[in-house]
Amino acid sequence: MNKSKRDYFDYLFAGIGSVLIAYVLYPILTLFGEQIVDIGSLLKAFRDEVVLEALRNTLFTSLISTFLALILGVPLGYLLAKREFKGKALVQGIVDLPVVIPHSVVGIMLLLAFSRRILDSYTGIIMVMLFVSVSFVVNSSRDGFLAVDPKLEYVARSLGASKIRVFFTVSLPIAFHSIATGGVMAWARAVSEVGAIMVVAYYPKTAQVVVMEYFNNYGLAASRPIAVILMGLSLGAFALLRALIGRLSKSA
Amino acid sequence: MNKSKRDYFDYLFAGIGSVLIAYVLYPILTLFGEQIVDIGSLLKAFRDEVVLEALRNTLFTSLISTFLALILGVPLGYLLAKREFKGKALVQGIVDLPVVIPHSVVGIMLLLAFSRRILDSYTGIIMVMLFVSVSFVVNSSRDGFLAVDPKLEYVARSLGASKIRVFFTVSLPIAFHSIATGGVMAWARAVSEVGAIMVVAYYPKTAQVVVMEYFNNYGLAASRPIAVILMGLSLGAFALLRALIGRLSKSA
Amino acid sequence: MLELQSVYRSWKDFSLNDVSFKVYEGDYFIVLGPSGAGKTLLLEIIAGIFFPYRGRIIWKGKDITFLEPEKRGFAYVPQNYALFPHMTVYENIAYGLEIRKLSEDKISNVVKNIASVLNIEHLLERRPSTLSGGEAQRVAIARGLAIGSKFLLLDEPFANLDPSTTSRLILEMKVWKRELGLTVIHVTHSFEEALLLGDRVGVMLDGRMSQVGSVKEVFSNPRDENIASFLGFENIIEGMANGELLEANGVRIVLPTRYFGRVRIAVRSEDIILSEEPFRSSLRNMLEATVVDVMDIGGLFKVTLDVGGLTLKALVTRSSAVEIGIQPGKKLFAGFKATAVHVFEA
Amino acid sequence: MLELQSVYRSWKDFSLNDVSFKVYEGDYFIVLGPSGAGKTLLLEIIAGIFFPYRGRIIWKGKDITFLEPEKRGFAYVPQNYALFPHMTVYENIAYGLEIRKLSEDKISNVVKNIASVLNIEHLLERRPSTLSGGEAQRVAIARGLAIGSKFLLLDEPFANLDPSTTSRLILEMKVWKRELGLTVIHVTHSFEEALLLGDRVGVMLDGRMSQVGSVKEVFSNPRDENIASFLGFENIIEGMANGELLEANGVRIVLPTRYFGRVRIAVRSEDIILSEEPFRSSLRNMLEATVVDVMDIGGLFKVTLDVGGLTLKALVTRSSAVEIGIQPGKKLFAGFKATAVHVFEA
Repeated sequence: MNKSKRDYFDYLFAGIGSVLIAYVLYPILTLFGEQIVDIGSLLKAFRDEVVLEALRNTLFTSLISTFLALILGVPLGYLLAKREFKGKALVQGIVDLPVVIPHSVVGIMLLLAFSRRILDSYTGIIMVMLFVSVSFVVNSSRDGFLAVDPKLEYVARSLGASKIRVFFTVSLPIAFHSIATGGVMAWARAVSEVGAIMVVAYYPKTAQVVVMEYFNNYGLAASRPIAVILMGLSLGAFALLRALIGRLSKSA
Repeated sequence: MNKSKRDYFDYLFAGIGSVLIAYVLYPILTLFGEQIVDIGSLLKAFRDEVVLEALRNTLFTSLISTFLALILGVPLGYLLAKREFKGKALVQGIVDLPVVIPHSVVGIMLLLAFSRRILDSYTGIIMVMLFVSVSFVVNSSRDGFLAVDPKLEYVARSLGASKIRVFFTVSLPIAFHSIATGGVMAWARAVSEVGAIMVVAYYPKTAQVVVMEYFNNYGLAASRPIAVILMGLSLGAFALLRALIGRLSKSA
Repeated sequence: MLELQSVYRSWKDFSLNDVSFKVYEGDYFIVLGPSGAGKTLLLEIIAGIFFPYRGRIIWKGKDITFLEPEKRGFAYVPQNYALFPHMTVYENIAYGLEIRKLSEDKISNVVKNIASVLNIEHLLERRPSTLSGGEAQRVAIARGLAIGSKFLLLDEPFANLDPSTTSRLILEMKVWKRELGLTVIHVTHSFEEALLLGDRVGVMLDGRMSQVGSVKEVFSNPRDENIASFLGFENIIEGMANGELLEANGVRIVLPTRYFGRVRIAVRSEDIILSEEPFRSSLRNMLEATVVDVMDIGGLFKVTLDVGGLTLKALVTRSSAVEIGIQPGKKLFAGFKATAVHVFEA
Repeated sequence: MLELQSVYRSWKDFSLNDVSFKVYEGDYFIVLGPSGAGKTLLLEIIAGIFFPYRGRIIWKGKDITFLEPEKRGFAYVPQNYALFPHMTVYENIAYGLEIRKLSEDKISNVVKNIASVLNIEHLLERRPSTLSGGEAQRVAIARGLAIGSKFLLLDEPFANLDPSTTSRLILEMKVWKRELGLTVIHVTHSFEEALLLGDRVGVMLDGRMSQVGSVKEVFSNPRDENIASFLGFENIIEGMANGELLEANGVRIVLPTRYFGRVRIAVRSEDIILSEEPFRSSLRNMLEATVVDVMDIGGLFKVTLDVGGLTLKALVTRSSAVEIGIQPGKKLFAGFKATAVHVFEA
């Protein structure tokens, strides 16, 4: 804001901030850096049928859970943004719960609730992913719908549109950015989960479980290539979305 | 909003929303419900020295990591809210990274970056917790500082306050709610982590690791009491804060 | 004809209490009131966005109190225009037509037609965010009229426009109304818009429809002092009437007709004429006054006078103030016609 | 004395270009301009919130261009008052004193003193959120003055207040200024405030300080047409001057003094007098005119006239409009004094 000759305050804060940025960035760069030096093991991991199968499993389950999170979460986000009802604060509180429940407890809870039917199955993996990620969709879509001027919806109705038509032609398109962001956050959260998945479904093996397994059985070096691949996937999708959202909001 | 005789649209959305709420609530209630029936095992867990030690470890490490997250995260949140600088978007992107990195990969990364010095130590646990939770503090405090009218800071300076004094007497108190919320979210996130902790520091045992261990070694029933205690702790603190924030914002 | 019967509803800070009035076909009906009077809520209730808690709305003989807005067919234009930001101007105007499942050709015809009437043909491919305020207002009106509605609900249509755009749109609005045979309810706080556009006017104060009538009726004969004071009758005096004479504080004022007992009168500040000498004229009231204060309000002068203990306010132009040499302490004469005195029985 | 020398700075949508002016001790200096002219940015630069990219600021002979705001000691009151919401009124006023490490007794004395001058003693324990606009404005001023500042920077101080509060605060402001011996820079878009409060006025248009002078000077002799048009001279006419006579479109207008060649003149609409007959008087200009349009603007009438192809606008009261029977097509005479004509060489 201001240029001052001796701006100790800004320098101090920038210094502390830099430490934090370095702390986040350094492990990521180390991981990629060490892998680049040892490109052979990465190529080998790409030929490892266990790894490939696990990646396929992760991708498959996380996409389904994200799809379910959107289907279930967007309507609730809409109601939280646009309607007044009794117990709204309670509902909002419940929506936020999954974020604060310890991951190992999430696994135990789901097993207890849905019994061994979901043990070691795709269903179990998807249910875990849905449980830990659905809050992101609800909260993001709620924020998106909150930003839709109610007058737009009023006018649309006066022009002859039913509530459901207004939702699909006005509210949803305008809130689309927020909902999409929430969807990608939910997907990233689903891919990141490991603790609860290890409780509910060690098999079929997902990439995040394989990383743990390789680390436990063969050590750090062996788990590194698949960690790199998994993170590359995660960060790649994340960066892609950031760029996409940036482009969309510019053109709008 | 409107009372209509046949409001199919609202009923449909409310129905879908209820499914979601039930999905989140049912496992939680099951966990607590089954435990109430079997109160004996809960009391036994409270006398299990391994469990108590693990709870102490979790509490100790999560509080330190939250403290560090606040110290490191608040200044960066302030800069992101109040200053323009080159690469701001990049810094914001880096801040969001920990949220999207798979937990097992976080563990691998930190071990690779800081080598075996942090293996199986309190330091390791704290570093994992800090890594996965610091984004919450940065983003919450950034939002809090963004909501502080710059004119308040201008006036404070014209009244004779230095930048650092303005920060502590004006910006920080007004942003306090957001920062506190971010701190509690960070603490809950620290307590919830298990995957990365299992990679970096299986010992000293934290409660979340003990849940996994009891589940793996003794089965679902044995892990349940400690899961209940850990979740009670997490949810209790979360609810307490929600009430506190509610009260504070009413009195302000 | 649209008729509201004792409509009651509250919403957030606003409420409507026992609002009743009729709007006839072809009327340009102005709802005039200060901000916060509940005018927007009234329009939203007519549009069907909110339903009344009590009372009924009758439209062409049918009770539409609880009819969904999409089945009313009114053209509703809210204050911020509310153009759909993710559609072009063409798509905005076509929105209501697509719901009606017209063929693309038909839609295109209707849109082009209404666009040519409202002079926005050159804007059809633009995005709402690129429009000026005046352009956005035209598009919003076009969108409402495109569905074939003859009944237009306008919420402060000129509130966000600059004065020259407003003047132009006011002139055009008269043309559109005539050409398209519209009935209009127009909500505003501007006397100017009421005087220039209104056939009939309803004054809304504190959620009540305080007076309804022709513009001339309401402005020249406000029914009570609240309406009078809202309409700018700054001088409200209480006294005892005895026939055509009012006595207040020892000051005598000639009334337009005979009254008896305690009454209040109201006189507009711009109806008071100041002069140095008592001039011979048709003015029935000519009071000796002392100037207490002079305030320049953008080229005009608001003069506060003391008339035997009563306070009067007069509005005069710069040139007359300079001519007479008005300044505090100056003695002069304040004159006004008996017909400029509006009497309310207390 | 505060002096700005060729100050240049841009910030977001606003910029200041080559702004120079002086404010003398004891001055009540009004910065008058439309919204968007950069007035707030100017005040922030004087307060030291932003530093200029070019130019200098001199305060009592010292260059303070890059001095931190906390070392200037100016009392800065932004438009929204910016009271600290987490402190009581007392704590707000004491804020600057605590920084100066005064004893609690001393602080309490100073706060109570200034609170009594500004009539806010009864508010000291309240929270800012519970104050009315007028109360908040007093507290904001008190807070600035408490640090002993004699130099007050006010950004649109009455913009969010209702008219009666504004009138009262204007009167009080005069008293405070006198009692406390203040120098004030007051930014506003309101002519009324400029005329009622200003000793000197600087007109800001498009980031430039277009004219600086006493209020009388600036309002009666705007230096160019942009200033004239901003100040409400609605009639701007171009023509050839030949001595005291201007010819424009065949119409002859008498000028206040001799000019030659192409000039533009400006006449305020309220300086034009309308009559049915050409009346004998001191008016040097008396033009035959036809009424084109009449617009009622809240009790006053703006009359658009055609004078041999030229358009003139006149502002008249309701009573004179009714008396003369003004309506489109009506022929009448438009008179104005030669001294009401302001001439700009083109």
